[in-house]
Amino acid sequence: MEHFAVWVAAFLTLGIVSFLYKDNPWYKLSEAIFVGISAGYWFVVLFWDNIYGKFWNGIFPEELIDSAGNVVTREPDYWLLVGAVLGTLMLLRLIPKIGWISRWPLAFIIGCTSGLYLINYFSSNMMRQVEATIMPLVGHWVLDPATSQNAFSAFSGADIFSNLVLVIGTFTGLVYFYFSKEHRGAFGGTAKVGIFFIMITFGASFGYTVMSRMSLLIGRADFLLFDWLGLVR
Amino acid sequence: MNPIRISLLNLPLSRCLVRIAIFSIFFGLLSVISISAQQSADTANAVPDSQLVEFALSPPFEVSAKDTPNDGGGSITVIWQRSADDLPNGIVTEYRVMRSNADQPEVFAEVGDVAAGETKPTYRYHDGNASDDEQYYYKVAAVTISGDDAETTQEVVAESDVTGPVSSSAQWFDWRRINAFVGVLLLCGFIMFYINRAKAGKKIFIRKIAGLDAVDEAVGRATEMGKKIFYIPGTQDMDNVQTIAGVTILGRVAEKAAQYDTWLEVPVSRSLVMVTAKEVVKEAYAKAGRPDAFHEDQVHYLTDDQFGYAAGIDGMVVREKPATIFYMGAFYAESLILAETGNSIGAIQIAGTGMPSQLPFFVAACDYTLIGEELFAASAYLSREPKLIGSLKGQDVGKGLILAAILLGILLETFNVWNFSSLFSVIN
Amino acid sequence: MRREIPLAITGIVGVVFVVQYFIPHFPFSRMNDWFSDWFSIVQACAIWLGALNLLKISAQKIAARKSDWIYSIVIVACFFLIVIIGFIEGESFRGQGTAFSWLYDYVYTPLSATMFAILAFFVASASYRAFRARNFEATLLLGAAFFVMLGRVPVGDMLTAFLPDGYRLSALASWVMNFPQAAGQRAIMIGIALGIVSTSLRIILGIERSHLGGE
Amino acid sequence: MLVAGIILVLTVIAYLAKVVGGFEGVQFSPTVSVIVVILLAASLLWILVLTLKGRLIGRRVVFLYVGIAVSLPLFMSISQKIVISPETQQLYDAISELPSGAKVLVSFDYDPPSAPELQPMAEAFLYYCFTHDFKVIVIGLWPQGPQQANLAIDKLLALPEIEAKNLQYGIDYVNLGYQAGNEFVIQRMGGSFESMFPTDYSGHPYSDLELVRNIRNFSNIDYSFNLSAGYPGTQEWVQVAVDRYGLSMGGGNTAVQAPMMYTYLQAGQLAGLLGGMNGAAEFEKLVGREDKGTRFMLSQSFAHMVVIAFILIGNVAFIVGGRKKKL
Repeated sequence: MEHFAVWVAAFLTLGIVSFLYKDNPWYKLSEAIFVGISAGYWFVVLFWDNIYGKFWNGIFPEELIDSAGNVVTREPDYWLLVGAVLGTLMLLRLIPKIGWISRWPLAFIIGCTSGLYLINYFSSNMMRQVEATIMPLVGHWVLDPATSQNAFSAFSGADIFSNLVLVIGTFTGLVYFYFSKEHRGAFGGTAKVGIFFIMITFGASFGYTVMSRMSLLIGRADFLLFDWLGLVR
Repeated sequence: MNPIRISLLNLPLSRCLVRIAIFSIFFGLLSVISISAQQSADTANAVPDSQLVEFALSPPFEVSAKDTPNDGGGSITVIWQRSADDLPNGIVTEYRVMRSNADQPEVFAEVGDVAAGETKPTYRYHDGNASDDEQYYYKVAAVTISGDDAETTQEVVAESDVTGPVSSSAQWFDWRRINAFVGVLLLCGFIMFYINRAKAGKKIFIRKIAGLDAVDEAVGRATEMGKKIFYIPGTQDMDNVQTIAGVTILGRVAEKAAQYDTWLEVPVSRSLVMVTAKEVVKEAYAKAGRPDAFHEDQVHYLTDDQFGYAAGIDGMVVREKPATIFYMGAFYAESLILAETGNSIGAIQIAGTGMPSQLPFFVAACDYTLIGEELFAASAYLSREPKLIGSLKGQDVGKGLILAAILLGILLETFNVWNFSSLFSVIN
Repeated sequence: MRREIPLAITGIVGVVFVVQYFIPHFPFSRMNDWFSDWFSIVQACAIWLGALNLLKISAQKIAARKSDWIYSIVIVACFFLIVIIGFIEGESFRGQGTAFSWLYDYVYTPLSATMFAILAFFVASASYRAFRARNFEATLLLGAAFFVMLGRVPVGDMLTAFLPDGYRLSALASWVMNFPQAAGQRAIMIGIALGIVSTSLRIILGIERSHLGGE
Repeated sequence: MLVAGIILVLTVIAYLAKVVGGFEGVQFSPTVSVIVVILLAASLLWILVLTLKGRLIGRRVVFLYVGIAVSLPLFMSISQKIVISPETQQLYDAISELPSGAKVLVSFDYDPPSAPELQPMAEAFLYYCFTHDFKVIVIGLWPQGPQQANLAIDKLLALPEIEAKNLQYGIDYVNLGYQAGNEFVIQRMGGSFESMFPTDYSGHPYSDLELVRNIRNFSNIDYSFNLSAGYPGTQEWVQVAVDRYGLSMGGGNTAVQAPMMYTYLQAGQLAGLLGGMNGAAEFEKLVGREDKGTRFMLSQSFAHMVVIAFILIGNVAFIVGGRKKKL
């Protein structure tokens, strides 16, 4: 069985890799297996984890026995029934005549999502990023214990430069996203600097990810050459 | 009926008492044996008994307890000053917070512990197991533990005075979030103001967005070549705003496809997205006056799996060779797999996402990319509806305020006038 | 009515979910958790719709003997194989030694790991094609990628060993990541936040409503 | 079809050689390795010459070279100078201060796709623990984590120097398995391990395991190490276990995640960090057991060089092509 298993894994691995050369029956077979197995996988997992694990066990909590041998009972969480109602309304789509009712749970989900994202992105992404951008540029003011007055301690030239880069980059980058003003003149120039920063951002994070992606491939090569064929010592 | 439990040990009280009894007998015997052994072995250099088994420990003081502010109830904050023996590298190992009910004020049970050795003299503990309609008393004990595991542990405890009664309650507004509240009101106010202005007929200028101007061309090209258009609304579910944005843009694209009479195919990876996308495409075809041209199977589901979906799309792309592919929504690592395959068959590709980590890959592999905020502006831009355009203007005013705040804040902080950034701090 | 009710639901629910952030009191305090619970239940119900759709499309292909119909049979067979096993094995389907975990380990894992791994090839071909000094912007993109890529492997520091410590490629790469890269990232993130606020507001106000379909 | 057939025949031969013939694999001697590297470089130069002449290569050639750059180094025995970074050194220093018998908690928060980067770290870390007689407690916040831990442990136990120690499950190491609940698991472990892990991975009750019987919570743990590929991971461990319960902790992260961890490192919340394949290779060097991390690192360097070479070739083509042709 172990031999069979490693051959199955290797067969599918090579099937996917063969796509790089061109589309072929081997890839088509691997792809079909992948789509079928993964669709079924999530179907099963969502059923057992969400419907059984979360909903059923939430409404009819199992009695647990702790290490001391006592029975621990949990309160049923009837709020989960709302989810079940929404889910059932969703499934009404299968009946064409009243399928339109499924728009209600959809409207509900879209409303929740919009509300949650509105406030979460405002508070964490926007406020936090603005907070991080506002900083003293050239030095700190630190409390001097001797005189109990604020004394100025300057940053090094390199730090000042780095801070300036950070602030200018954020500022001009935001100007680039301005929609209601034509990008011309001094404004256009600022937006242009902004796009330069955005390009550096893209280049750097692209280059950064290369390392992780390569290690994934190394892992697969090791599986094929070492675990499967044993060509590598 | 549950027996009373000592929460930390998770044992019923009765068993705890039995354990304590066993322990005390054990330690009692142990200390008697060890003391007598010591005494007989080392009578000349005897050490006073008190130093061997116990020593005085100073308790924490100024213990106070109050309802935790800005919360949903069920929590009491206990605050105390450190014990005199808890200095950096002092002998106190931890503090134990103990609580009793108003029914039995003398019976204290441990509710939590805090590691000692902080640099600040004031400690606080949030007791999150309070019930809002009960009164409680608290005291805090400084504890010194020696020994490594349960059998050899020796504890010396010094308890503070009792404080109370106190009870917890829930509040109706979180005052720490007032800055976010004002900010959201302002921003939403601006957006709504400009929506109304646009509704009233005021013209608003919007700059060109290259990726969106290319939509017509891309749809037109597919028509000329007699090939399909693929639209991929991201790989996340409807609980992500980016997916919702992707689906609304789908509506605009579908309208154009219906006008041009080009086959638009939407393979999706989430069932809820499938349901929504079907509604959207159907409506778009109706709007374009071509309800008959809509086909149920234009929108279809593949698999929820990230890479299973990518494998499926790759296969469809190389076999059916669409002329145009749109990627609009939330993407993860699959972005480059999809975009490179699309690129290899020479399709025109227009992408848009609010996932900063995936933007570089779309930029590298697609003809046009909507960067972050441009994705969210796309639906308004494509529809040219005044109300939607108005919201873009409102957004820009918000942006202007942020830019001004950044400049002002940096000036104020550089010259040490005011810690401006604290206005934007978020407490979670 | 088919349009008004959903619009009203979206609007009311949207406002409630914005407001819950500011109200620590029950029931607002628990709404976040509820939504994630409810959503996961709806999701698990909706996947039936998706699965039926997948089976329907595959069945149509098989019935019409469209090109590659044989692979549609494979999709359907694999789907039923894992679903039947998953339901027979019950709650503990993930346990050691189950047929489900065999399929996971030897079919699902190699497939997804390989699909993930071929990204390495695509990363290479995309950088070969896209990183060209066409204009100033593209040169910046290229330059940043180049330095960060070199700075992340030992070779980078070996090439710049003549420079003092702290000025070698790895230090340069981390400076680029920490300052210019972070600045651009911040502008993008603030922009995205504004875009999301505006989009959500349009949906809550019912101005953007194409997702709700027609009459 | 023909190609597939040839591949099949060759792989069957190789497999049979391994299983039946006991073939142990090949390794290039340093001379051969250098020759291979030179050949590789020469072929890249040739491509450059072709490009200069105006003949452009397609993406399949790029794919081929990436494949070669990743696979060939696995056969090579060139030693690459690996410089130990301060964060890796810090991790090593932290664990070398622990006395023998110290209790070490290792949380496996990743799944098979991230194994190439994290598994070498896991093996090197556990190797150090086992050779220095630390008591190891394994848990997982990702469902696949404990399985990855068992793979690493089984591999290490088969090594002669560890086999000689005759380590016992339940006394020298335990695997408490997976528990759902993300950071809440960490939080509740702060109160009691047993409440979160009533049984171990294979179902033995907590109190039957001699190693953990007397371990109540984080205060009984001397050091902990977290292998993380995302959420939940090092960030959650730092926020809960380190900040609230004062656990001493080191992290092993994928390269994508590592940069975010530097802030924790600087603030002293993390005692040591291994980042990506690089970190794994450095740590292996310190521990004195150079294995996959080090071997993989050679592939990593080669792959980067190949990508960079193709970027250069692409730009040469662009400049020679008069900056006009659409490539």
